[in-house]
Amino acid sequence: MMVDLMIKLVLAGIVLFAVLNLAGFHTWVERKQSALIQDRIGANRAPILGFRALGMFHGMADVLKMFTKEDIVPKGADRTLHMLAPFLSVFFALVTFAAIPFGDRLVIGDRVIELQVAKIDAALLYIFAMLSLGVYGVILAGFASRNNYAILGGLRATAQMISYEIALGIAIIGVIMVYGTMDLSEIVRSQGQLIGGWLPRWGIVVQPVAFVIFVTAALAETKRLPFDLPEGESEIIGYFVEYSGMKFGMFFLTDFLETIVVASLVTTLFFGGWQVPYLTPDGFHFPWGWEIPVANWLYVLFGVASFSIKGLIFCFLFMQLRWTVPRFRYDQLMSLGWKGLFPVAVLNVIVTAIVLVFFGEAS
Amino acid sequence: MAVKVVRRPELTFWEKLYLPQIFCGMKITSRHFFKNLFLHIAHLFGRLQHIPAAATIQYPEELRPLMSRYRSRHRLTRRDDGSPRCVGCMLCETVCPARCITIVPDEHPDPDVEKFPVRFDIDLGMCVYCGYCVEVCPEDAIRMDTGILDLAAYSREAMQLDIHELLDPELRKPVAACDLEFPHQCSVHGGEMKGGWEGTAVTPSS
Amino acid sequence: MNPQDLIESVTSRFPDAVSSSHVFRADATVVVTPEGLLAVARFLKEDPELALNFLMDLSAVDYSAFGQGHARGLFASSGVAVAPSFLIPDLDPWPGPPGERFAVVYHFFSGTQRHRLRLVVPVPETRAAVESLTPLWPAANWLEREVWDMFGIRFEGHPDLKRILMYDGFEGHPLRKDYPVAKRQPLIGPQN
Amino acid sequence: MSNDDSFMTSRLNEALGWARKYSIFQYPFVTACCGMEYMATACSHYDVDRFGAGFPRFSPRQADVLFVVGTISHKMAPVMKRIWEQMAEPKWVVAFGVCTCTGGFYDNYATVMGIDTILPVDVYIPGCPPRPEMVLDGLMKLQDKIQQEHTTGERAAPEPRPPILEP
Amino acid sequence: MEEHAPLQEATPEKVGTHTSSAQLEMRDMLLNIGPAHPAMHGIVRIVAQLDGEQIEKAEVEIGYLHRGFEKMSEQVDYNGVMPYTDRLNYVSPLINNMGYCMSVEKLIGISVPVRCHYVRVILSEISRITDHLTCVGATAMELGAFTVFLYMIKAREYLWELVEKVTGARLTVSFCRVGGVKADLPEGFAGLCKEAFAETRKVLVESDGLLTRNRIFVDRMNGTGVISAADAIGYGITGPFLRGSGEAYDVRKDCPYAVYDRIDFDVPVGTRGDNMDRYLVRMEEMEQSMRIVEIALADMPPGALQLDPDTGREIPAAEMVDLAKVGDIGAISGGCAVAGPTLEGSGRAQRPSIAADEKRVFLPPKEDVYGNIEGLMSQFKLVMHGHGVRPPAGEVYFPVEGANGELGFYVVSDGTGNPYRVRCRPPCFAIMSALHELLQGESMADMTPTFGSVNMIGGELDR
Amino acid sequence: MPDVIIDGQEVSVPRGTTVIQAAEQLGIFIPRYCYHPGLSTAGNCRICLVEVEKNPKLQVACNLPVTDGMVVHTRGEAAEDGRRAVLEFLLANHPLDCPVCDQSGECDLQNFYMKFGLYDPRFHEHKVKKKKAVQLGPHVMLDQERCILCSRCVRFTEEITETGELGIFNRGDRAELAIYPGGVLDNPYSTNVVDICPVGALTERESRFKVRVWYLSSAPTVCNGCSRGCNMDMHFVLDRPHLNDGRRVVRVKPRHNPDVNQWWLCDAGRYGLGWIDEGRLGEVRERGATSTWDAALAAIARAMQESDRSRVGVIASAQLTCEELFLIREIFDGARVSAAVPEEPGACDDFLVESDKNPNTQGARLLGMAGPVIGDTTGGLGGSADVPDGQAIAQAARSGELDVLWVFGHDLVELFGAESAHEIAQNVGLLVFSGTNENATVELAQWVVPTAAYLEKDGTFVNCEGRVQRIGRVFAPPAGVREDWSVLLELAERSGRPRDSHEPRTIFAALAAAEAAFAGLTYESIGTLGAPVAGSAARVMSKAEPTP
Repeated sequence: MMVDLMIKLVLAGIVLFAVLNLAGFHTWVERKQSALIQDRIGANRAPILGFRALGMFHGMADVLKMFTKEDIVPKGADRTLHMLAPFLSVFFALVTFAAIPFGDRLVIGDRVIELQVAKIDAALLYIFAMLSLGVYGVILAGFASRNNYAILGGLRATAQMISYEIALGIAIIGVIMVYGTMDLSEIVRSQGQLIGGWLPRWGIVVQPVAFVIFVTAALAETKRLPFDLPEGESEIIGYFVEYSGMKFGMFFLTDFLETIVVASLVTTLFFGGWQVPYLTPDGFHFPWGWEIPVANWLYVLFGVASFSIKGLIFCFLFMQLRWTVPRFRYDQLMSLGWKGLFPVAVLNVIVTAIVLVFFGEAS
Repeated sequence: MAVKVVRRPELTFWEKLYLPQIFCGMKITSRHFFKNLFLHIAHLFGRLQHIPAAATIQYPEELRPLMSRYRSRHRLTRRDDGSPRCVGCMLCETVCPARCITIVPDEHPDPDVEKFPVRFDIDLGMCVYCGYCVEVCPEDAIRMDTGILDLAAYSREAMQLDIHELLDPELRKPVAACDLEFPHQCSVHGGEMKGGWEGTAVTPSS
Repeated sequence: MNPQDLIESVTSRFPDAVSSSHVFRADATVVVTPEGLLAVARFLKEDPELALNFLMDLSAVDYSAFGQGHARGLFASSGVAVAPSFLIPDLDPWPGPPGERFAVVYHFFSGTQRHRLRLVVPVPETRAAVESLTPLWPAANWLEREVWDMFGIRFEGHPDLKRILMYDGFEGHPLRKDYPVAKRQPLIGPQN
Repeated sequence: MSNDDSFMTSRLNEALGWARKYSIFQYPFVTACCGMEYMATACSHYDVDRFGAGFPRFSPRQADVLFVVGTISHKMAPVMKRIWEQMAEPKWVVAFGVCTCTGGFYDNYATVMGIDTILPVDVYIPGCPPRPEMVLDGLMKLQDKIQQEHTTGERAAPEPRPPILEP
Repeated sequence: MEEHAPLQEATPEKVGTHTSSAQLEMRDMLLNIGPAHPAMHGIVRIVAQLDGEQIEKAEVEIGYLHRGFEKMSEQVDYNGVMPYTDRLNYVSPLINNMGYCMSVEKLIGISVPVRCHYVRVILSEISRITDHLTCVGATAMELGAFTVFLYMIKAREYLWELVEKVTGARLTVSFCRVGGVKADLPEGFAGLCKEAFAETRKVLVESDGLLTRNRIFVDRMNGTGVISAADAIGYGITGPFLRGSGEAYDVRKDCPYAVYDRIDFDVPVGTRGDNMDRYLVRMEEMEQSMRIVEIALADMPPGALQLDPDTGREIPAAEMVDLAKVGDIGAISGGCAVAGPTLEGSGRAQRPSIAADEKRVFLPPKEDVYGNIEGLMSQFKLVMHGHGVRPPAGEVYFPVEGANGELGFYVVSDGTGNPYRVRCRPPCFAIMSALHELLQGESMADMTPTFGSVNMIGGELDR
Repeated sequence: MPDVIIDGQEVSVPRGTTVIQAAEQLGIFIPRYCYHPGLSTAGNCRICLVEVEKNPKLQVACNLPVTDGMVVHTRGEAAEDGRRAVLEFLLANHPLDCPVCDQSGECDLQNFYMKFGLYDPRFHEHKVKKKKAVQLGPHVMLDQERCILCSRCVRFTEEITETGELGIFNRGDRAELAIYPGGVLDNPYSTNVVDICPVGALTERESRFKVRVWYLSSAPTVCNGCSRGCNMDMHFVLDRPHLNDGRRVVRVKPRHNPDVNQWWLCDAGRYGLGWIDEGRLGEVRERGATSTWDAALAAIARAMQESDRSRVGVIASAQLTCEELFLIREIFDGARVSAAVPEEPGACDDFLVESDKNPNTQGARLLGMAGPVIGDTTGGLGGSADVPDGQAIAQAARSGELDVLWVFGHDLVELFGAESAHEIAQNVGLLVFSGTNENATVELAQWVVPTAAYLEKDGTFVNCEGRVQRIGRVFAPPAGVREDWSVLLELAERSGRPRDSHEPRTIFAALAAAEAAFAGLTYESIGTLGAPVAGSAARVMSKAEPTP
């Protein structure tokens, strides 16, 4: 028992470490990526011992600076809530990772280690719960700042997140129906099957519509362009307008964390999670007959790598999108959510249900 | 009269689904991204250096060529003997819309020169770089061709150039020794030739 | 319509309101009494021949220092004043300022006829007010506020005549010739 | 930051200086012509992000450096002062362009003759408007100043400036 | 610590309150946008009364960048106003220069050489492109399309290189003079123009690809900020804003000045008068401006870029001054002075093509100033306070097509060396005065594109 | 009275009038270099060419008497061409000196070139070199290259000062203006040659290179150097303090007044204004320590109210304006007041310089504050013998008869000797000194109040001939310094004798109402040229000129 706990703690530590670093790395990627898109160079000056590392240390500088920046609580604001909001934001974004499986079972001796911090049967529900709770961070931030812009941002964020959560949830119902489970590891595992012997049974294949809806709605959850209305820098500046120093940094971090969460979720739900096509625990089985045996640790490693690469690709795509499109208007956003995504998602569920009922055996 | 009514985009159903145009947009941005990424990597290996990977001019290391007509920090020209060409006619002081030029003329011991500036200060904190002073100078005594750009300062006083710095653009404040024959007032700050001229400067890509 | 015709059509219609008129550098100018302004303006806008539908500009001039440039210490060596400089000779001279201290100047333009007309309304200092053109052109709203702000000329019938460029609490009207150029009334900071 | 923190070694202080110097979140208080050159500085050709300053924050709370870009009129001065007050420490002020440095040639009833009559200014970037190169030089001067402040262990006393009067 | 500045300025008595039947106090939110707000370009304040996200009532307050242009103009001489005009519409300073110069020229009653007209036209069209690029780019940025903004500024940078090449400054050019321009176009300008335009066109195509058919963008622009042509005329709106509403008024076509009547170009107009129309009109106008420049470069009469080597030889300016000082006029007569590089293109050889032949208005060429007493005297006479350009007493109004619409200068002279009154008719003032109506009833977020399409330039609005 | 038509305008002028004078009456300006209304006609510069109908050649307007029915065209193409040729000739050897020439800005070569010259130069030869920067005398520098040989200065030294120091030597293009060997141009009116020089050949040493003329502001005023009250223009610079070593007054130029000084001004008056910007009193002092106006006036008013009127003495000054003297007379009614002090008479001559170096002695006499001076030739305009003079008041003060003594500007030490001055200071309860500059009395006085110099206040002087002239206010006094009249008005207020008037104009109105000699005069009727007081024998020059 103690060992299990230790293993879980180590896992949690690894995930936390990886995710936070990834978020930091993310800022650098975003900076450099935008620079490349815009024919710029991007941050490249901060040296450590003479190494500039393509400007990677700028992120460190940002963090260090924000930690030592004066913390301001506006007059008339609710101190506790004001303090609490960013922590809530980061906390809920972080705990989400607990339920995401980033590899298959690792077998060391007779001990089987699930590469998932918390094996929760209804992991999807948990994730949604956590994502939804993230709203509190935002709305508290908006409310506690006693600033019209912040309130406006908070309201927008809340409405947006709640609205899109519905589409998000309904989109996933299709996935759940297809795989028949809410356990993410199980969902990933069932994506390892092949349709017709060659096409991996990934979510994107069986639930393409749900994928589009999910990505859209999930992006809206992350409050990034084109859905960055709550922050909309040139309109209302954002719900965190009154935050300074690291508290602001935390909101900032949350943004990146949520992007990673969403990328991980998309990977898990629609792109086979840690699955590598044609790789089964005992090795590769290609449809054209080749077979390459793979050791368990290597198989797990492949899985983790696969998960990471897919996740990173999605992060990259989300950012590419962020530097490409303009922002929605609030009512357009809402109508997209309620009039566009929601009915389509429902339709998707119905169609899936019908298909499952009539052709259930086939799939 | 040629009036051209602009064509408003009528979106097709397909385009109304957002995605196609978003992909098109991402195609454009990705093209930039990958092209620049490729070029950066190529530059790393010393290839394709003639194609710039970014529009950026990495300023302190890399200098954007200034156009030859560009009006940069002023300087006073010198005679062969090193004294200022300026005779203190004060046309530049007169024409300066910002009143940033301060000249105090006095009588020169040499009757051929007659008049010379004891003080010639330009307050860069006031100057609007209109170039009128150069245009009106009847002696070719003031020019705005130093190419000096690092004028930022920590105080107002440091933005004030005196006759030493104007005569010798390389000079930096505090001026230790006065190389002029006549005593002038010395204070702080100077400049260094930065920024190359058209044709002489390195191109951004190299 | 050429400038002369423009003037003619206004003058013939409003012989009482028009106190004088001239064409200078091909700009048609009609000097109108403050009383007649609104009627003339309405006519300009509504007359199909004139169709001056744009109120392009509305400003004012303070003529109180006209021709009294700052006295420079220029000395005439013969004891008789020599004008310090040439004046470019004008074959077709301008008749001069309209008489009162202020003149409110309106520039009209016809979008259909492509002609322009300037209306000058002399306003005495003692009763610096003219009728507002806001009922005819909404454009007059801000322009009149600006003239009020800068010159202190009131516009009767203006819905909301208040300062526009300067802040409340600014005393005086900066474009008047007797307002010193560097007289500051800072809201914060020293009187620099 | 405060020099009586005995445990804070000078190395740490230097590191802090390093961090602050390369992470400059600016508040662009853009009012006038200089804004065009500010844009040019921020965009592809000059790319102020190279110095770690490419992240404008439109909330003064999150900004480190107040870039006052363009003429400040008396009507605008209280707003500027207010924003400066709202910024979190440590903060710096850059006067961008001659209008902010000294008032330039708008010596009249409407304008403030130099923002240093209202705020403490750390770096003056003259020029009307300053070329982006000049701005980058100013930015580097600011970085030097930030580092300097931390190397010496405390914020250097600002240059002599006119007294700041309360409204 | 206090609240964010703009917010506290909302005074409570302005807050609209009304009590519903259920005795619940409903309060409209009063949002104070600006003057320091990213979308306000720094310098206007909009007090918006919000019902949720909808603007019920907007009040626009300007004047935050009032810097006394008109008062300052009365303090300086006629050419001294030039740097101030640069800073009116600082995104397209050359048009301001041109408008002011042409109004003073009208007042004096002189005309400038044709080539000078062409130079002015070319430069003002380049300025118009930079203005539209900035406007469209900034609007896009405020809508979140940051990349478009960077691309457009990149293109602007290429155009500014052209401007710098000709005028010696990137932005505040002070290039025109009463009676001409400062210098002739440099050699090889047409080639450079071609290159810069190629880059600009590339950017325009890319931006078009990123925006025009993107539904997010289209939805933001379509049907927002609508104004009818009649309303626009009532507010005195001109320029792209008016043309977006379908009224094809363009000073360049309708009251042609300089050489616009010799150049063939189209006036783009919109149909509905919404933000989309204005965006499209601006995009098209950039194309048209490039066309004008290309035609003008091809059509303009040639100027002497260099002195004929047979008649003139180059003498360094300093040497010329020194020789003239000792009275050796023979040694320098007919020579061409090599003055500082900033004076390139303004020598005796170029003089006939860039400036009116009127010694009482335009500074003599440097050769004359350095080399003979007559030139020196006229230089002094034109510069000394109270002696310079002295138009006859009179008043004129002269409109040009600014980037935002009709840019008129009303100049009154009392016959002294300083203008008696210079009134600038700022094109965006009219648009701003209509803004409250454009915003009313729109959503808070529509303020961004609508305000962006106004292209408010503080220097010109508040002067 | 021949009738002549000039440029289409008809005028009838006395016989012997030249065309240039006739044109001037019509307001038509004909260019001139050698012609000067105050000098004989030379007719050698030939720039004043005009076209006379029925005359084949162009004529010089300055030397052409009008004849009946003459028709003159001054602006025709022919005349302008002729002048242009003359100008081109004059400029052929002119050095390129505008940058270093003090005359540029008021140089008639520049003026006329821009007025009608505007030709392109055709001169491509070597210019003749002559001597530059020759010192002619204590005040005048000569640049021979710039000289156009108009001979105005030569004629001035011959006709006006009759000293004849200058002459034109050599011939052709070598001709040059010079001083006769061994001579020095040091007559008391020498600087007038600078004024009349139409170009930059003769310049003033004192203001040489100090300030460019186009920076100067000008204001009309009257010289306070002697009782002649010559009219002059004060040229000063306020907005560029780095120039002229921070002094405001740059130079003085005579102002044409046919009845007082014609076109001329003596050197003593011209250079006697250094005190205005040097050694000025800047703040109120109480026994050497800085104090305030409030404290000073309160103390003085209290002292005045507490002491008996007969124990109050005022040594006023003939440097004060009539308005101030009038106020003193009214406020110190019953006290011992005098504006006359025993001063040594200064130099005088038979032209402009008077021996009485106070500008307003006559005014003081008319107000009954000074007695007639023995041997006064200008005729008994006012002044009664029973007015005590300053000596008597000083004596009274010395012997302790006074509680309060107010001295206006005089240096008691200089007047009565150090010993007496110290005694006065000891024996008087309250010694007040008001004045402009530091002097020995400042050390002794209990209260020192700084007052404005005469250029800094408005008011009138009455000159020796009984002509009231307004001095005008040229510029504002320095901070902390107040005009005497405003000090006196406030004192009147504080000592319970408020007056109706609040500015010099109204004070003068009160004065005019109270004094018969001034009856009917107002600031408007005085104008810039002054007006004689009733009963004066003020000289009226025959050669009346239309004033510019």
